[in-house]
Amino acid sequence: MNDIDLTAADALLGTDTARFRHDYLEVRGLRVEFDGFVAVRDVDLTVTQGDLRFLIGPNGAGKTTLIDAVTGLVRATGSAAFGGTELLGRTTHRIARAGVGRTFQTASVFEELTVLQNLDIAAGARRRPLSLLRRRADPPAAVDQALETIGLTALRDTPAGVLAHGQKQWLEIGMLLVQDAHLLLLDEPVAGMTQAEREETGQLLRRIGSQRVVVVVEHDMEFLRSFADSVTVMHQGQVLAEGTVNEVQNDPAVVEVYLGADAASSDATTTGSAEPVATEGDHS
Amino acid sequence: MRPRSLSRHGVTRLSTVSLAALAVVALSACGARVDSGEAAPTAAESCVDTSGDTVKVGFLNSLSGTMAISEQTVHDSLQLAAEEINADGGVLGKQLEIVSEDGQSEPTVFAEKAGKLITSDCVAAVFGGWTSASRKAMLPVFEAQDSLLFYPVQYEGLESSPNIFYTGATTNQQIVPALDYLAEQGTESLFLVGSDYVFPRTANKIINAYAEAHGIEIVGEEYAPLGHTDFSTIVNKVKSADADAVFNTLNGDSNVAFFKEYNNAGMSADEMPVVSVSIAEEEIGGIGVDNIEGQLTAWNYYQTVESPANEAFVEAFKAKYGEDRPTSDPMEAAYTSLHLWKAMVEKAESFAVADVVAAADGVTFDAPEGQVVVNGDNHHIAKTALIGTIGEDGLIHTEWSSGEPIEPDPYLEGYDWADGLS
Amino acid sequence: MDIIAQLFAGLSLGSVLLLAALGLSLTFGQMGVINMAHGEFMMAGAYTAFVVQGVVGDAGVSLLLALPLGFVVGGLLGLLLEATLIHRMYRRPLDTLLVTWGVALVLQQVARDVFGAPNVDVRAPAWLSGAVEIGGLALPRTRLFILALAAVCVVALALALRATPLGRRIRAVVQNRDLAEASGISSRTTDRVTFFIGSGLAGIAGVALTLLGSIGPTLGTNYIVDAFLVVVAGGIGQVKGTVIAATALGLMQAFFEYSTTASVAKVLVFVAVVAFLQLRPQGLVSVRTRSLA
Amino acid sequence: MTVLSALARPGRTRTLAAYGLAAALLLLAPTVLSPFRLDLLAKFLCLAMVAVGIGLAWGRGGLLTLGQGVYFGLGGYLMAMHLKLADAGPGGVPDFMLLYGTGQVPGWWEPLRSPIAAILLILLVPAALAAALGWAVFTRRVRGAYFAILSQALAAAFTILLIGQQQTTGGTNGLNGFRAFFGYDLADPANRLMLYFIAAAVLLGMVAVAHQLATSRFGELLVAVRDQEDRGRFLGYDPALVKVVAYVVAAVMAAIGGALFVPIVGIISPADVGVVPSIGFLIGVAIGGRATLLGPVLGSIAVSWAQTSISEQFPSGWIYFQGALFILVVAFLPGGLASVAGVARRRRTAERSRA
Repeated sequence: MNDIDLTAADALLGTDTARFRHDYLEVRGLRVEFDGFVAVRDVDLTVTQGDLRFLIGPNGAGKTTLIDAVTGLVRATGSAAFGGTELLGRTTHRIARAGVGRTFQTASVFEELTVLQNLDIAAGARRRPLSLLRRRADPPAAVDQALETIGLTALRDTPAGVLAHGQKQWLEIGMLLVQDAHLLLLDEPVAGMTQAEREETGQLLRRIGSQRVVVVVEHDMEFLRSFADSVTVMHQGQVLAEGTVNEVQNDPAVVEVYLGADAASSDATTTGSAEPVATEGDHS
Repeated sequence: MRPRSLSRHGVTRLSTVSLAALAVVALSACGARVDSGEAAPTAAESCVDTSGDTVKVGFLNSLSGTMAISEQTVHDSLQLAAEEINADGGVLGKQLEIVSEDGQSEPTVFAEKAGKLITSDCVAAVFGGWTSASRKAMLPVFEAQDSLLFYPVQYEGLESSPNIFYTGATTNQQIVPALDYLAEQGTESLFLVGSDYVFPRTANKIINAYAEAHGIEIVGEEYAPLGHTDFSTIVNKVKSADADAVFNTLNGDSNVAFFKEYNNAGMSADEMPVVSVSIAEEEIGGIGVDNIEGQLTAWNYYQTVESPANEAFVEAFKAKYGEDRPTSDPMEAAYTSLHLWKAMVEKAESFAVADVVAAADGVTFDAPEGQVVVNGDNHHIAKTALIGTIGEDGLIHTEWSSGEPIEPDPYLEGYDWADGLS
Repeated sequence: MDIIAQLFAGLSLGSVLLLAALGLSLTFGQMGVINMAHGEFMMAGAYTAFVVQGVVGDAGVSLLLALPLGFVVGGLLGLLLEATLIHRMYRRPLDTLLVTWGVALVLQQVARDVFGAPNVDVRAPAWLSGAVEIGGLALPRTRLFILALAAVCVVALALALRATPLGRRIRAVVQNRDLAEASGISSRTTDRVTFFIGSGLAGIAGVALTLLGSIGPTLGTNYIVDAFLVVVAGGIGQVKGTVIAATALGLMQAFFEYSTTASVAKVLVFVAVVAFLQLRPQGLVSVRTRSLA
Repeated sequence: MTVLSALARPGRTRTLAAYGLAAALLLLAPTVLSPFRLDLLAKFLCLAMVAVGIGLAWGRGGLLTLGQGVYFGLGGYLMAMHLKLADAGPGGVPDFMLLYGTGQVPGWWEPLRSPIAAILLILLVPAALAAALGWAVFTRRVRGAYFAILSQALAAAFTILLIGQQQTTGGTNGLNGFRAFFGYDLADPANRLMLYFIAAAVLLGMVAVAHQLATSRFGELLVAVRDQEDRGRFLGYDPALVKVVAYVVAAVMAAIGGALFVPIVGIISPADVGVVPSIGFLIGVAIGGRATLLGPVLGSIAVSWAQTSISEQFPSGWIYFQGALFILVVAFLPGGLASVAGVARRRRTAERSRA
């Protein structure tokens, strides 16, 4: 098994002091409706660089819908700004070009392309159209650094489809890094990983979080306790509580609606991403 | 070879080289220009082989695709004619050897297969084609290769190729007599319904000119795309126009849908008769006798025509293909076309195209429809026009006849009212 | 008066399109792609009517017999297609389209070889000939019958999908195959039953079409493109969308055709569907999902 | 270039060899084929041009286009209109318009009198239509079966329009009876040979273009967008744009194929451009291997050849054969015959490495 290489990650992330503490995600009054059903209502959320934020809540709480709204996948009202740029109302690819990257519950990589090609594409959204018509000469430096970071250098010419589950998720994170995303929205990044992989992933996320704005949706409470700087709890489309792990764990409201169901939801995480991909509001 | 040399530009370089090579070859292969005054080499010499006991002829009909319904019947009667001729000693003592090709209901395929029959199979003549499109597609091939086509279907006229013999009716042998009949019956208004293609549009142009000259009012003119199956709107229009008669140039499946709708809307032959020019005996079964009984058709032959030649033809056809198979005008015209070719060849005593064409004028054949005569000028044949009524037996019975064969006039030059049509 | 006649013509055409598209939308939802052989299942239904009439003789009795038999024949053909080919291909929807096209070609040629290339005739029963006169307006009885038949099919299908446990499972699969599978619903039985019903409806449509048009090997191809457009415009998963789309397309064709020509009307209907899909890319009625596929 | 990356593309040598072999065969074909068979081969090459474009759009881009006949037809009709006008001479009126039309050349025909304008329009009109339609549907994320059906309806509408405008398009008859191709007499065998070589060169050129596109970053992006459209979008690409480019390239290739088809075959009619021929274009691509470089070309030529020779023997046999090909190849061999070769090769390589 190849390992995460944190030194390479540092080289890739750089220490852009000019940006320090200037990037932040600011969500205000966000509301998402599906055919009359309100999936997310009046959500306010502020996440700054250096604050590795975890987003938790029971199934159907609106966590993924919130990410969908910020990345333009579903229509929403209210405001979601990153680095002073309003994201709502833009098309998804323009939001991505504004420096927003995300992962999905099930790893979403280009399975027929090699690891190298995956990263090269991720690095290339700002390429000039004509350069696309040429064959790749040597991959950009960032791609090599990303390969080192996610420990897939030896597998760079392997089709992504044959990678192990955890490796795919790492590849997806690597793609966000070469994409030069400054806001990373990660949907259950450690689902299905072994304990050792979780540990490594956590370390990497912490390192990324120091240089980027990172929001992680996660069910695994132990993972959360180990790596979260702060936690936002969602319930029925609303923010229920926000604070450090300790604060949230001791919040009576959270204990009542969420941690009471803790046992059930950690069962779910052990079976992988068991949350159905269906509409949260589909009561038909 | 090291991988390197093959790597980046290898394919591009090779393709450049091969493209350049081909371009050079292409240019060096240039032949005559039409504007340079150089004489283009004439078409390849005919490769027809008449040295043996047999001579090849080609049958080119759609045996697959949408037109197979109609063209299969023509193919069958051509086969019958060939068998009869061979049994009778062949043509100039040579047995006919049939090369059969499928036109697949596509004009492009007709053109391709015509080329194959002429240049690869070296047939002495080709028999077939049905749609105007297939004939138009084949025409340049036959002219370029200077070969012969016998085309057995009534058509829209305005054509007379030196390389084609037209054994079906042209417009003055079918449409004009049908209009004469309607005028005789006191028809004062007509509604025109047709499929959206060449024959109906040209026919309706002629009908409009005729109507104007004879004081008949055209109260409506509707076209349906080929294969159209919903005629409620068109029938609504026909019904509210309340014409004395309907002139129908619909083709194929559309006739079924049209007549079912026509009947269901409560209209009948007594009330508003429909004259059809593309419905022959073999289509009546598919439309349903109930739906079309009493309606009129215009052709030059019906299975019920009374003549010794027709009795023999119908009997032979049924003996070969079954009692339930009717005979129809295009089948008769195809049957006649092979016999006419035999008569021309024997008159010319040669299979060569130029000799056959030169001998064609005045050649006669005692066809099932009556005696037909070839017009050497326009390559059509003189035919008697017949208006028929569809009976409950599913056959068509002659209602009116032009009495004598009508000389073919594909450009309607003998009709004053048709000036400026072409 | 003319407007009312055209309104009826449009509704009637809509009911024909609906019969052709109803089963198609069911199988479309289930397998995620349009079954190009659906038109040939209609053809099979039409030939069933022909064969039944040949055996029974009486036009009225044979029509009433042919409707359920056409359903069974169409359904069995669908079942066979599902069991031999489609079930291997649920993950490759676009390929299914090509495979079913191949099946359509073969079925057409089989019909040609079995029944002959020329059209055959199915007589309409006496009680369906002629028209009902209402206030000077003649409504052909066959058209009324088909309108009623379409309504019966829609109601029966909607009830079956809503009220029976199997129907609910079918709806679950049609609306979201992945979710249904994750919930353990999608058994082979559900797939097969869906296909049987969808293709059976094509058979019924074929029987009904014998009252209106030609019965020949290419019967299906005459209707299939229009039926596709209905399904695409109507959206997946709900009978409602198909009903509205079929009615709308029928009315549009009838009124465009009345004011222009049949050819222009067809082109205009196509333009209207493309424009409509600009507004609602997933069709009229779509079940919103968060799925990323 | 490292050994590792050379190993990653073991296909390069083979591609090159296959390309060279194809070029050599095309160059030598005239020496062994009769003029009739050579004309047929030239026609097959034109159809193969459509297949190259479909290989790119469908094989690489996942865009199942059931309406390539439209672009083939646009190219073909534009060329045919030019040839008709050229035959009629300056200010002349094409023969069929005298017969069926008003006897006047409609205004929208006039630009095609100029050979240069004709060539430009043959390239630009299909490109513009494909760009407009592609942009409209892909930005609205119409995809999969919806796109396939829309493209098919487009083909249906196109033929209805062509047939309905008999006075200006020749209706069901189409356009035919051309005498000359840019001044060269079409009856002269030397000129027919020239046309064959032009078709061969254009096809090879298209294959080279398709190869370059497929192996470039654009080609990788196309595959990426095909398999994970949303992932591409979240990386900042506009998938609609990527698809539109592939669709336009495929359309232009089909149009060029159509334009060369006209002088070679001598006719273009609605029956060559409708729903059925549009689907027919796909079968060769599917059989040869949709995602490979030469697969679509070879598959298309093989299918055309089979159609001609099988239908010469058994008319209805061809329909069964074509249907069976669709069913068997697509259902059981989605990679086409190329994938059979691929499997065999991998097995050989595996054995060799074990030895």
